[in-house]
Amino acid sequence: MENLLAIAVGAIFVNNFVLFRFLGLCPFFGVSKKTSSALGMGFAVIFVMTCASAITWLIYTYLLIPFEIKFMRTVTFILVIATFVQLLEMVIRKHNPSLYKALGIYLPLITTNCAVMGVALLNVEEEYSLIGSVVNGFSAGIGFTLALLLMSGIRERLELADVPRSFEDLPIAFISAALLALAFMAFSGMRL
Amino acid sequence: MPELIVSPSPHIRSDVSIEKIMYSVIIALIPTVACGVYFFGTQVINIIVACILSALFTEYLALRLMGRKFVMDGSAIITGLLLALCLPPRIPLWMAALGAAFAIAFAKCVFGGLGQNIFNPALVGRVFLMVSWPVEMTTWIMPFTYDAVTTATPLGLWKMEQIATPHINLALGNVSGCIGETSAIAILIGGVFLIAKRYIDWRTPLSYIATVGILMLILRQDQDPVFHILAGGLFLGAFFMATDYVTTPITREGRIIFGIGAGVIVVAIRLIGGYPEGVAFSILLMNAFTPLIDRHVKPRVYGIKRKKIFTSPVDR
Amino acid sequence: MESVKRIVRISIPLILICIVSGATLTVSNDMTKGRIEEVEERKINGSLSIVFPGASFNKMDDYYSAMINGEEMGYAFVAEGSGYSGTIKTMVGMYQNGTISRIHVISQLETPGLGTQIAEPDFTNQFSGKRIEDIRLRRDGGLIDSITGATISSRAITEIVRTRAEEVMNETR
Amino acid sequence: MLKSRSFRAGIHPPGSKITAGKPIEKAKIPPFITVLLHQHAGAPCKPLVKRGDEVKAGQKIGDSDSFSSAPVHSSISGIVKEISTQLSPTGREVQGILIESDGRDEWVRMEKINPEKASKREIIARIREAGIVGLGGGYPTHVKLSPKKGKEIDTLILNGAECESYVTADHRVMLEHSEKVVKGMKIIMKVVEAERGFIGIEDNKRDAITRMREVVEREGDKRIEVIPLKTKYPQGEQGILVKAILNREKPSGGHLYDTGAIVQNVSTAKATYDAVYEGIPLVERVVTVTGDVKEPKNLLARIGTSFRELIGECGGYKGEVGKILKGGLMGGIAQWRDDVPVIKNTNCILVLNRGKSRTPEERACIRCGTCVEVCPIGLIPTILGKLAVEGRFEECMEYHIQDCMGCGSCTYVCPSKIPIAQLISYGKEELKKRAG
Amino acid sequence: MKLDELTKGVFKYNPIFYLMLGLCPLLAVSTRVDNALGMSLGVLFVLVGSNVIISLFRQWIPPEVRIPCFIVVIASFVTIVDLFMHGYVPELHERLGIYIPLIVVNCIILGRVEAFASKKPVSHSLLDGIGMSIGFMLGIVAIASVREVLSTGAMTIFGYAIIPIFTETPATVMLLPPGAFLTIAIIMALINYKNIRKERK
Repeated sequence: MENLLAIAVGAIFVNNFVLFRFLGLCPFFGVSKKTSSALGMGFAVIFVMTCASAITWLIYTYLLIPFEIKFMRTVTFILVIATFVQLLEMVIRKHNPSLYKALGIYLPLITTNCAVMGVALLNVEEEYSLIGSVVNGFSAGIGFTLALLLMSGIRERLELADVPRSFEDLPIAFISAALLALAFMAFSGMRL
Repeated sequence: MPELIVSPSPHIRSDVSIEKIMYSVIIALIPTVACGVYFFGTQVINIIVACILSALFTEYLALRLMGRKFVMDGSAIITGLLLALCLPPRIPLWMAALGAAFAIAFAKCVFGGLGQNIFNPALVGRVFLMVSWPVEMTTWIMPFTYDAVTTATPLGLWKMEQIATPHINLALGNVSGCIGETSAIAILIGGVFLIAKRYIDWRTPLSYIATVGILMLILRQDQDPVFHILAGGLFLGAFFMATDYVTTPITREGRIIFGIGAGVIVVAIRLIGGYPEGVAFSILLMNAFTPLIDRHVKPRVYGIKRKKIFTSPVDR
Repeated sequence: MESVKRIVRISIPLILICIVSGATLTVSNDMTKGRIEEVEERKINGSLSIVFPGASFNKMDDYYSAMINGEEMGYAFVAEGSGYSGTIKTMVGMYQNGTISRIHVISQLETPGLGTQIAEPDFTNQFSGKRIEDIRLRRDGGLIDSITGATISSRAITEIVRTRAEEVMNETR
Repeated sequence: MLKSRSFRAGIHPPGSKITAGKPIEKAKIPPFITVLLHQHAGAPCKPLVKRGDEVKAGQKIGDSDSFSSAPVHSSISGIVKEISTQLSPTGREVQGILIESDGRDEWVRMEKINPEKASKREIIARIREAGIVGLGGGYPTHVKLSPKKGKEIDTLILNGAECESYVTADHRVMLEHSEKVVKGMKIIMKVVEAERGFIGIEDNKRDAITRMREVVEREGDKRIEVIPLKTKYPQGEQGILVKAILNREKPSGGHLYDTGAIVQNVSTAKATYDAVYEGIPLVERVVTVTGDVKEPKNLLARIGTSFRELIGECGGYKGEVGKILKGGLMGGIAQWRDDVPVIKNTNCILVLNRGKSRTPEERACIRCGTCVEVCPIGLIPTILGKLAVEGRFEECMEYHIQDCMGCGSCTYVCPSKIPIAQLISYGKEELKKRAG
Repeated sequence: MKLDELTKGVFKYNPIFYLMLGLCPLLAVSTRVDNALGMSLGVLFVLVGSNVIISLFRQWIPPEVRIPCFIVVIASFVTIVDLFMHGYVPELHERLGIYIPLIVVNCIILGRVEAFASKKPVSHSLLDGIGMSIGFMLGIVAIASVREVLSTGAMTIFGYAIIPIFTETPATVMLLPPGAFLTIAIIMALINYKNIRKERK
């Protein structure tokens, strides 16, 4: 049994998905202009990553390994994730319009979010158990949301700042991400 | 009848200015600088001068590039000075100067200069150097041994070998460590001066130091919290960096949260983290949280009953 | 009826693509399978021959026994554990009497430029010829000099190696 | 002495009450006056006289049909010279009646009223007829004393805080007309049926506190109490005063009536006394002429006298004049010219020489948070200012821009010398425009 | 005319600096120039292959399921790259790690397939794929060379020293995530600066 707390701390802080593994950068820079949308995106990602971790683990363990087609994991994982997100979108739209309004617009963006695919692959690489994978997926989502929220706070404040023209918008966002990553170095080597 | 000047009220301004605040901070740092020179020799002066000059020059250059006016407001001097104070006493001069330049260029000027930056420039400089040149940044010397005999800091000794350093040494500064983080008393003198002048808010240092002390007391029975409060850069950070106006919350309530958060991070790093010391990181991380704190922690407005401290953005 | 038709019209291309894709990948897999296994094997063998040059190896339970001229010299085994950040994986060669022959770091994720020095010969060579009980940092009462500024990494690898070596000694005794 | 009451935050600008010890002097009757037809908040008056008419001091010369307005009176006897557009010291251009003095100073008075016997309605009518407006704020007093149905008033607070630098007019009134103030206060308490009355006086006016206490004791009215207040700006703001004395808050977006209290200036109470007991309408008031004039004074000036006249009476300018303010340093309105007339709420004429008038250079905000610390309302002024400059008015609402009362404390303390209060009031104006 | 399809991806619509696509692999594997080259060759293969195949069969793919179809095609190419790299360049494969299978979610590829190849003839798609890949390669190699030179004090490509060691104390930070963000920020700011100056003229 792995140390679940260690997995969680690792995924949230030590190896933060965005700041250390560079996964999910597109939404990290794309949806971080407002804290409200960052929070919505964050929740959507947490949910999808948790579910995707469980589903891909099940498929990998009970389908790919028995049939000795591990090499098909990239194809199956991406298909499963895409289908899952698509289905999720349809279900939410039908049954919970208010939730759809809050999260739905972010769902299509998640299909090609490398963070989701990345967490599924990492679970397999690290040989986590089912619970370990789910915890890893959930924590990675939390880590993503944390980074996204901090970034959106910073960018909201930068809107009132007098950034030099060449650095406006994306370059300054990258600089902020660099300094944020520098601050997150605090967690390197953290062990439980 | 000369032409009258018409301007909106008020027609009087307090005599506090940016320069006055900045130069007061520099004055408050004099005891700490003096201690650094006393314990680690005159090489320290070279490092301080290198940092300050490099900071000033970088700021001048960056502002010229941005087509803005350079004002000698003392903020770059503080950045350089504070950076020098959290460097090891035998760091190569070029490295110190590079750290200051990086701090000013990438933590201050690209954000638009004074008042606009998110992260504390001096600490960015320190962490940048720390991550880039870990060996040089962790080469310490004992006080009064003016040639580089490497040794470990009190916190390093504690973390690696469970050796505690006597409190009196920590208070006076007779220990190895960064130039400015040795003598707790010298830092305290400067800090109290600034608090008395009302240039810094006492809430941040108090909540910060108290959090570290209390958490250490609760979490580790075998460790005395006084050691953790006095050792390392906690005092320097609490009085001079966690109180940096630009990068910390603007409200009193927010400042308390900032202090507590930074304290928790310091304790986490010291107990389970990879580094022996976490003051610089804790403040930088809380700097990142500052915009969110500022957004959600506001004072109670006259005539409005306080319902929630945190208003979720979804509500709006 | 219409909808069934539509489903068929939509799904047939998708299914076809999947089949073609599956077939292609199976072919590629077959083409590379041998090489990949060889590569993986070479990785292990490579490190084995580093820790016991010129020896041949027999795979036992969870270690290899190293034979030189048909005589068992010692054991080679993989020691794994968490370092400063991430897992450190080392191949360790140990003589029967409990003296280390050599260690070789297979993979590690330590701080670049600092913790990564544990993989370099300057550091790993210290292990050669040391007895198990001496595989400790000097400040911990052993004979290994730690890397300046990377005490945690240095300590981690010594602990990993010693713990595993002790285990193997107990197993083989 | 009781502990002084106060409110949170606030600032301590220099008091500079150089005229505090100077008794009220009657100003000379000016050769001409300009009675503005709009000296108060509410509807402007229409002239009741025409060019060439002869008027007496105390004669009503302008009135309006609107309830929320107050009539204006001539403060000297003379001849109406013209009725034309004039510059008001508030900065607006309004209609004014120019009257040339005949030097005789003949008066007409209204009938005296015994407040013990008179009805509430009679007294309110008299207060309106006498043209009384708040001598601090300029809001017609009779309107203020007629709260909407359902609003229970239990307390009257007399505002003797006078927290502004330099101004000493109320201070002198309290010292020299203490009885009248207390009697006027009792009239108002009767009108609004208040159970309690407080006189709030800042503790830098110890003599006024002692004097008022003596008088209250002599009157033997147990309902009235004199409350010492901490010397702090903006202690004299209505909402703040209610908070300091009663610990009640005016709800955001609501009205002061919601606290159950009414605030009146001490000088207004004195004017009420004059109108009811003596039948004299509001035609003169105490004006502190101070700052860089040769001899600062507290002058009892006829309303309509030009600033220049009064400054002249104080020996003229000392040094090169830079600014002339109607009011104190914190809230005063800078004047374009020195020939604007005194209006009913002109408590101070403050002259500043060139050196003191310079506007400091504005710098970048360093987020020191001092403005947040001093804001008596609990706003975050610097962010409001930045948002207003950026034109993000909707977000200003989230930061409660509407609750700003414009005291200017934030601008005073700002080390970067940013005119925060001005930026916020710009934001408020823009929002008002948008609301239509 | 056709040459445009090739060059637009390299300069005008550079997928990295203009379209801001493919950031994740860009920052993750740009620690060394040979990693960067390996990654961009992988991307080249996948992008060109998918572009061509999709363009070939574009008439037969029903619009309702086009995304799943694209994904399957792309994922297949990615797997092929993964398998062959593992077999023939194992060291590179180990260094790139999970970023090889993650090529599948590289937005450049799905983006080009969706926006271009599914609508244009094969020859155009081929050129587009090559152009875009070269654009990607330029970006990632540029960033990788900056990072490698500054973080190791030298540059070595596939064992050949291009730039010999010039400093004993290189800046390790450039090897770490902050260095990656910093490098791309500065490159983008320089591009912006150039454009602004051009605008002024």
